Amino acid sequence: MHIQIKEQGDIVIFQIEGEIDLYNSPGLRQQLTSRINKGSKKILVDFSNVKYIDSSGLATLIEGLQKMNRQKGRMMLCCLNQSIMDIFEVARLDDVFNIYNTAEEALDDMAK
Amino acid sequence: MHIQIKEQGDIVIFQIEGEIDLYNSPGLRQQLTSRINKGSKKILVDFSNVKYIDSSGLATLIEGLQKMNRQKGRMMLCCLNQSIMDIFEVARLDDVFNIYNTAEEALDDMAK
Amino acid sequence: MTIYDENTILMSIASHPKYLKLVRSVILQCAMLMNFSEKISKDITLAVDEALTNVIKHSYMGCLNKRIDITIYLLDDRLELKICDFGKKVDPKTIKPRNLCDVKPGGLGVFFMKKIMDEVDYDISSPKGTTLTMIKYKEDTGEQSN
Amino acid sequence: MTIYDENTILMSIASHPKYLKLVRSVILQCAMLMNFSEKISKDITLAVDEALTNVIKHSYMGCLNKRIDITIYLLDDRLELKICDFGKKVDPKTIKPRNLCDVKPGGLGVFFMKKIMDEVDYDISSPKGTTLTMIKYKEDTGEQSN
Ligand SMILES: Nc1ncnc2c1ncn2[C@@H]1O[C@H](COP(=O)(O)OP(=O)(O)O)[C@@H](O)[C@H]1O
Ligand SMILES: Nc1ncnc2c1ncn2[C@@H]1O[C@H](COP(=O)(O)OP(=O)(O)O)[C@@H](O)[C@H]1O
Repeated sequence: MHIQIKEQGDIVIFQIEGEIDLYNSPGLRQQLTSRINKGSKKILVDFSNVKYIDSSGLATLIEGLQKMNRQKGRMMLCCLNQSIMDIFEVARLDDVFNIYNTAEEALDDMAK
Repeated sequence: MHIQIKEQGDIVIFQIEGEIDLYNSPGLRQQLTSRINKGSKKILVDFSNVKYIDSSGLATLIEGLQKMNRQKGRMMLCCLNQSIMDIFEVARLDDVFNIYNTAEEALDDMAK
Repeated sequence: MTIYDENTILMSIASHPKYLKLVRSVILQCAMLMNFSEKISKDITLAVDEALTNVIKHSYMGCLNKRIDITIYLLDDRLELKICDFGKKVDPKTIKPRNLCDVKPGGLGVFFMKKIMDEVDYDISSPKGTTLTMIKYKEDTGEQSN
Repeated sequence: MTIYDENTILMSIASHPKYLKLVRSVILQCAMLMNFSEKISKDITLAVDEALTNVIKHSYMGCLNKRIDITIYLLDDRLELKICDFGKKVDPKTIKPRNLCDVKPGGLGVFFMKKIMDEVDYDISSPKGTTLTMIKYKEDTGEQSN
């Protein structure tokens, strides 16, 4: 897994590449937490190049979401491929997260 | 590995998909032999979708080439990716086979 | 030349998360070899990943240099997987998924395993640790996996 | 909780060519985990494929249900692979690649193994079969592999 972080206005975009599992979810957690603690109020996690996620990756995202909610920020996800979307749906996380088909839609909505 | 066989005029085109190893080279051998025995004089093996080949695959191709040579036919290869080309070069088979970059070039040349 | 069961694969790895990806690729290919659909093959791979993750986290409490034995049986009617650890044992009854409505980090691994596989069985009768057996049948009605 | 070497992977498969692809994906990932380049990782994968192919063809003469043990050591300075079979033994001196100029089907497997790996050693001292050890060092001068 490799994370590239971009800023667009006040939105922090996490572009993740590869597979998110117990091996690398601690790295994702650390980078998310660091951005949240710095006070970021808008985070978009771009899944375009994420091929796999397991429950440790989901736990990391849920933790991030809950931290963001607590400080009245917003965390969004976009570009989940079908097999990853299936996993979110089965775990009923598709209602918990704001999930967008494209980065543009997410950015438009966050800019409001 | 999956083989699709097409005919274009008197040229028989083998479009191979996947990996050629000891598991499936016998299947390739059988199909090549069958076409050669039917009297095909021009065979093009298209590697566009071949991701891997080992020595059992190479042995199968050499056997096919030698059979074709014996009956004054021509066997050509095209569209080898770099890592497969490396294997041919290391084994000095790049001079043994007629290798073309594209199917068009091979077909043009065979049509002559 | 001892006979060896053509349908059995043994694998031993250390309890290091860096090996998860490698095991996933083995499981995915076993499932595909058995002609499970790509979707079901990916699901089975997730179930095994979750089982190994739990062994690392809960049986070995994060130690990286403990042994995990994985046995894969590619049978006519089912893919059967045994995952053996030699770590802390718990009463299998306490191994439960969380309630999906109670959203919090964690608690989804066992949920996925049970959702995906037809059988998930923990055996702590060995003096040394836990053996988890998971089975996915070939003729799946689709009921358990959807 | 027996200690298990974090850098060792054990794998046992039957001598069936259908498992070659699966072993290749394990080897490729081990090499990538060790930060070998993609090119060298693919080469190592080919060397292991050739070694297994030879065990199936020559030690087990095509029998599909014989045992092959593969041990992978992911060491600081090298990737070390041991491939054990329990089949027919031959004098290692007779295991030789063909002359490249003498083009014919076959005879390239050992050539690739020796070209790619830094060490290729057959041990027939065990009463039961042959153990092949292959080593690829991390700091490769590139001389052996190009
Ligand atoms: N291999 C195991 N050994 C001991 N306890 C386990 C094991 N697997 C799961 N458990 C227990 O079951 C619970 C649920 O597991 P799981 O759904 O994977 O969630 P998580 O691991 O995120 O807590 C764990 O919190 C743990 O208490
Ligand atoms: N594992 C093995 N056991 C016994 N003999 C072997 C083994 N590997 C290779 N050999 C011998 O070495 C020769 C060269 O092997 P190789 O280069 O792979 O070519 P091929 O297998 O195509 O003949 C073989 O023909 C065989 O006689």
